[in-house]
Amino acid sequence: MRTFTAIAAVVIGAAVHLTAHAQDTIKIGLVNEATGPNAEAGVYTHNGAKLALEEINAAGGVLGKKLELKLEDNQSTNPGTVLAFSKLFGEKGIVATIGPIRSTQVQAASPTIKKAGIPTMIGGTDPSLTKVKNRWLFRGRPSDSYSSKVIADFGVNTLKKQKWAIVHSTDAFGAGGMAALTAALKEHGITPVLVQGYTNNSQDFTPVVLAIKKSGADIIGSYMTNSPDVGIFAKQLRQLGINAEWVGSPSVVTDTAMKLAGPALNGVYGIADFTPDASDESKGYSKKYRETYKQLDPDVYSSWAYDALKILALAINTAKSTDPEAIRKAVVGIKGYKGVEGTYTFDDNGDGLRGYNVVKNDAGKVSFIKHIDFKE
Amino acid sequence: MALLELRNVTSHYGNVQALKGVSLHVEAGELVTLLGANGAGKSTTLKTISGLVQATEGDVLFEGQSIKRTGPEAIARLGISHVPEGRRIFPGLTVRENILLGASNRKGVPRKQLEKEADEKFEIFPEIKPFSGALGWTLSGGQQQMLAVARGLMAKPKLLLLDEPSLGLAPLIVQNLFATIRQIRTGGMTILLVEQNANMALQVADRAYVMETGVIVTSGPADELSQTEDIKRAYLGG
Amino acid sequence: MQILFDNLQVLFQGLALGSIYALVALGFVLIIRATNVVNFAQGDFAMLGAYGMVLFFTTLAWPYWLAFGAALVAMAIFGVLFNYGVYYPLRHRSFLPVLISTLGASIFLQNTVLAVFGPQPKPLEKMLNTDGINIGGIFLDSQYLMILIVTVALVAFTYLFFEHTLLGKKLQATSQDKDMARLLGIPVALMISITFVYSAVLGGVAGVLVGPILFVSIGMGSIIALKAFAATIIGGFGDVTGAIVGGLLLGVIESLAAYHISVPYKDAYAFLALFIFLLFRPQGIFGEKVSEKA
Amino acid sequence: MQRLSLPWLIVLGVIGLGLALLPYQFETSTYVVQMFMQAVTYAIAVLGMVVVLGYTGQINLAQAAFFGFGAYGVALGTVSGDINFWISLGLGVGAATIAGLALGMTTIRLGGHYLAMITISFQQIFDLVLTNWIEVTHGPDGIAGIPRPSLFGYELEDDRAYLLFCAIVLYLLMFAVWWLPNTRLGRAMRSVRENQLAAEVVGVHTLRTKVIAFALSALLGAIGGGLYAGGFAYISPDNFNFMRSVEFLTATLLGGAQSPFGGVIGTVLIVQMPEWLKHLPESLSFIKDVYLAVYGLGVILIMVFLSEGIWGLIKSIRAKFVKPIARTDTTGVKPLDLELQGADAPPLLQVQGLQKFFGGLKAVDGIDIDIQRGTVHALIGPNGSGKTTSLNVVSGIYKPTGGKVVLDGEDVSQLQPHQRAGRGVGRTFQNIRLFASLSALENVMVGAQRDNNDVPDGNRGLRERAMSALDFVGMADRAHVIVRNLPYGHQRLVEIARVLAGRPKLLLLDEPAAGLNQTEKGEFVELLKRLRGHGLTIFIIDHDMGLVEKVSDRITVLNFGRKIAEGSPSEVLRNPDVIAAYLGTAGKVN
Repeated sequence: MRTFTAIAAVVIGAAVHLTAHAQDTIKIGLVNEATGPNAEAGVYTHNGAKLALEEINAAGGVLGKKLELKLEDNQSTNPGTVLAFSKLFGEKGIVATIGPIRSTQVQAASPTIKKAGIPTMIGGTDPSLTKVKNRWLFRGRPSDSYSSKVIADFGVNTLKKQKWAIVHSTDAFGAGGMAALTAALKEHGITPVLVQGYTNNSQDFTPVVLAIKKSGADIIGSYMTNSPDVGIFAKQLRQLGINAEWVGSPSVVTDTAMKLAGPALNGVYGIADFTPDASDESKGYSKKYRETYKQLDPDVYSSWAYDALKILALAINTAKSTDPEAIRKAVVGIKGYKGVEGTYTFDDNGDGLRGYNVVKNDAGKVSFIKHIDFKE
Repeated sequence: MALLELRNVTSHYGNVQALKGVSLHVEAGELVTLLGANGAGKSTTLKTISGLVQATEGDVLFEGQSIKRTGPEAIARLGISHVPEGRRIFPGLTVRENILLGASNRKGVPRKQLEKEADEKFEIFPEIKPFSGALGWTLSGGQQQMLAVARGLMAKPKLLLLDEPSLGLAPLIVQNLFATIRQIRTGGMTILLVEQNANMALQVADRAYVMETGVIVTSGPADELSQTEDIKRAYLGG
Repeated sequence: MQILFDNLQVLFQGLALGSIYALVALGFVLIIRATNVVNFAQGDFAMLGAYGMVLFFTTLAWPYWLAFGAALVAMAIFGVLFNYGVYYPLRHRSFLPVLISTLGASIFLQNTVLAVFGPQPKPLEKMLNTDGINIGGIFLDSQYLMILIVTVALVAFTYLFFEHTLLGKKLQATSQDKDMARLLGIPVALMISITFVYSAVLGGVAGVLVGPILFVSIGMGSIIALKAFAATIIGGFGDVTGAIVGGLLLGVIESLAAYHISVPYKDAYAFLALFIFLLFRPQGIFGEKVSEKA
Repeated sequence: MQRLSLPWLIVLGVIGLGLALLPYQFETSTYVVQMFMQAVTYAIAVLGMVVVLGYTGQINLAQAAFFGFGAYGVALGTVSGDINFWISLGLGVGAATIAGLALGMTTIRLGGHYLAMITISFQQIFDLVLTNWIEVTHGPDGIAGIPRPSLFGYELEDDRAYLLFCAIVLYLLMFAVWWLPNTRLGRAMRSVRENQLAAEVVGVHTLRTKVIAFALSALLGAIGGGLYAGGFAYISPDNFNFMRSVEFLTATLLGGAQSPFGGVIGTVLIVQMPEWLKHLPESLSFIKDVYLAVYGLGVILIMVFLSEGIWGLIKSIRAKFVKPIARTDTTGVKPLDLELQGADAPPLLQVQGLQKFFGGLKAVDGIDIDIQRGTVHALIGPNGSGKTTSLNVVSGIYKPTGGKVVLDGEDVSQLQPHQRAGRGVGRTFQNIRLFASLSALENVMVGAQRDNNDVPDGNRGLRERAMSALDFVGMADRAHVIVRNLPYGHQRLVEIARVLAGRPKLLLLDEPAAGLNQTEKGEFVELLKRLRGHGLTIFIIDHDMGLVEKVSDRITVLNFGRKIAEGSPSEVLRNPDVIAAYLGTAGKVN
């Protein structure tokens, strides 16, 4: 059959491509969103990883060899992510990988990663990711259970607000965040006066804003995914005269969101796993990032990847081996490593960070307010 | 010099060779008819003249100039107006708009002048005058044919190509139509008429060509041909 | 009282959003009428227009109206290129290959822009230097007001152009029977180019208008385009007035339903409305039921 | 499409199996296997597109939704419901089929762009429900940990075993889809694609055919989706969005919509294309950054340069080497049996007070016509007098505004055209409406397969009947020619044979002689006389008075939607009203 001949040709073609490189470097795969709707984040992630790569290699590499980063695009989709991982694992000499920052993508690829048994740093913040019986996932960011705790803690204890409205996107990130924030507020004895979802890429937030107005909330907690949504919402919120406090997930203090929204986001609090002036490490990183990528400011997409690659390099050097089991042991053994996002102490689930910075948008400049950490 | 001359024209329609060396000529002021069975290549001959089909061999001369490689729009501007088979009325435009667009080949004529000419056409074809504002598709077959001819005349052509104007029309309408064609010819228009209704065509034509499977088999003055036995038997139903 | 004001506010937003749909729908309709084909890259025309503005105004820092003009000229040139690259080679084929071709063009345009401008969404300046006006608690955003005004003006112009000029009639004739149009001496290729140019410019205007509100991003057009297409069907396929009314109706339905029923299903209301129309009045509000004379 | 003999099928089966086992033959990475898994499961969904778009000509931009039905059926069944894989798959496929039936029902009114839009809407709503109905679908999180099934006690846990299984399913379905066009249903589908109106009038239940096509498409889509879910163990809504539907559509058209083999080739290419672009040499690496743009460009180029898809290309190359059958062997063709059992009760067709208005236009305004058995009855009148409209009301294309159409004592006024065809009403069209890309034989077989036709079941009986009908009109030796390639006069004959194969009680002919030359007209008159000789009742419209006078027993004349005269030819043609309104001084230019 011609059909199967065609398929066969494809296999052979693909196989030929996969067998070329000699092993003179240690390779770490990076699956990121180079194209597609979230390509914005993909660029930053790559930037951060590249910065770490240069530093590691300048300091002598790992196990005496140069470290090499293999980039694989996932087209911002779940199936793309699965394929990207499969492809990396199919290549010889990939000792560890850095996965996507989106939880659904991590979820999609999780079975593939588990089957391959390759240590993988992930940026997805859905708490369940590291607990799904997949021992090869390590989180390079604090999970949402901490982000919601920080938002609730800051809003209730620092800002002294009780009437909460929760605004969230209906995707996995937003829905998960909403659930966690509701739970966190409950611990403070608070039931939100409004929980309002919206779909990504909404063109108009008037109904949401009017609902907030009607609820009489004096503080908004938000889990929003896309920067343009944050921008439109912020503008309409202020246009319709709502001046409630607003503490949001990291998206409200991204560079892009602040550029889009302009003054409408002034005075808004956000939580950030990365803040340029939170610590000496982050200050140093930020300086370097700005020097390297002239137009851009450092943010979480780059910083987490920077930390992730550094942690993997550290673990390989500690393990003195590229054996997956040894690397895994070395990662969960990391205690008190000072990264640019905070201080990493890994538990057996693979979670390394347990807190966030609270920051404030001061007329377009992000200023560091405080760091809130939890023990467990 | 003939107004129109085809020299040994060969052309293809799809993959089929439709014309196999056709030569014919039309003198200014003549009404020439091209007869033949379905599929003989009559319509293809007209399409080759008006540029919808390209001649692969031979040459097409209009006023002595080759138009073999000229596109239909440009040929229309040279003064050849083709009223195709099936009338091809613009269904979504009104009758008046259809007529007005007939003058698309003429540059720089003021709108006012065109409206005036359109009114004149309604005088020639009084049947369609009451439907001036109706959409093209609402007309009956006979009315559409009148409209198509009226639209063709708006081009002020030097040569009018009529393709099967009687197709699908009632006998009475056919008679009226041919009467109109004769009237137009009397007004000095040069016409090349393709018809299956040989009986009617020969009554109005000066000369006739008979076509079979892509070649011209007979030609001559219309009244002579209509007396020929072969023609009578094959085309006149007698 | 507050409820009334809130409803009015929602209505205003719906109308404004609806007029964006209407503007893009108008571009759809023009191309449908000229070529009998739905241009699935219509939304990307808006995206390109907005990026043109980003280039000339934000990056090159030209004065606003000069930049606006330059963006529209660029769109006009693009319209010609689009015609010859995407539509013209397929003009003798059925609607399906052309539809797929425009889908391909959409993918191509979005990713090309992505490669040139990068993935970050970009803000864009409003047309007027004021944020808006507040009437008794109802806030009218100046850009939304401009959208309404410009839409009305363009619609009026388009209507006059198509219904009362010979050129407009020639464009219609071209759409109804290309070969016949050629036989009459109508330059068909030029007519189709004119349609694409006009449609691209309309799309560009839509993009520049919505840029300040939805921000300029790669995908900004796709979202609008699908709704706009729904609007053309609700209004009556290929009907200019229908596209406008359909667009406005869709915007209002969407906003009111989102406000009164549920926000996350906002997009579903538009498609449900479309479903209902297709089932019970497929010819749309203004469409004529042309029965086939067999 | 040609039949393959059994030995060939076995050989192909063995080769196919061998190739399906290819992944076992050398070391393959997970990446390659997963790539295959994607291609194979997508290809099954694309087979559905071949049925609905390629065979039936209905556009479907919701195939990803059907794919999703299958996938979510498996995922929800196995993970949330803890049900067996196969039962879950069955549930998903069942749900998809029901959705397909529902979507197919919308084709009762809509086609073309409208259908495109309604399927897009369906697709979008499906996507929104998947995303927002979190309690059931788990929302955008998707569903992870989908198990793989076991088959007859054999676990398909291993990647390659599972892939092999999917490939076998694809292979079997591909053959089923390949077989389909030459079945009753398949011919009905293709006739709908070629000319829906003609199909309906010839007796094809076009709505049912389209609904079945959508249901089959949904079913195949869901099988593909279910296997996909098992293959990747994780699904989420973005696997089943509009862009995926576009991908399925593009794959179908790229490969060639009218062949399952084309569809599969197209799928493999679509899945592979982005991957190949990633493998570009370093010097061209900038293309990597824009490979989706290149993909978009590729789509346009395919549309421009590969109109029939890759399969069309293969077929056209093959056509250069294989000569088509020029003459069909006509030995053993039985004479056409046109005898009808049925009472010789008075008039076969009674048209009573018939009215048909279009808005304000009274096309037919209260006419009565009785058509006696075994006679030729002509309907004449000026253009626009309501002749064709009357014929359309009689054959069911239009429903009457008022009055009745009674066939053989039964009021058929409200019946659909195919139901009337099923009761023995056959017709031809003014502008010939054949199924252009089908052979003459296939055209006539569609006519033979009308309801209630006394033809032995199965293709053999239909074929014999069709050959007899073709022989009757003298076209038997051209049976295998694609009708598009036949000259006009021959097409006319095939159209009549198509009706005759359906053994009509009543034959409606709309200007059958238009466009025929004198010789052909003479032959046509002979044919009509032969038909009348067989006792067939014929109702004919024509403008050629010579012909009408020669063949008809009775003539009815219409003007402005009303009957102005009726009687024998000699009476009617001399009637002064008829001469004034219609005939004029026949044959003379005034």
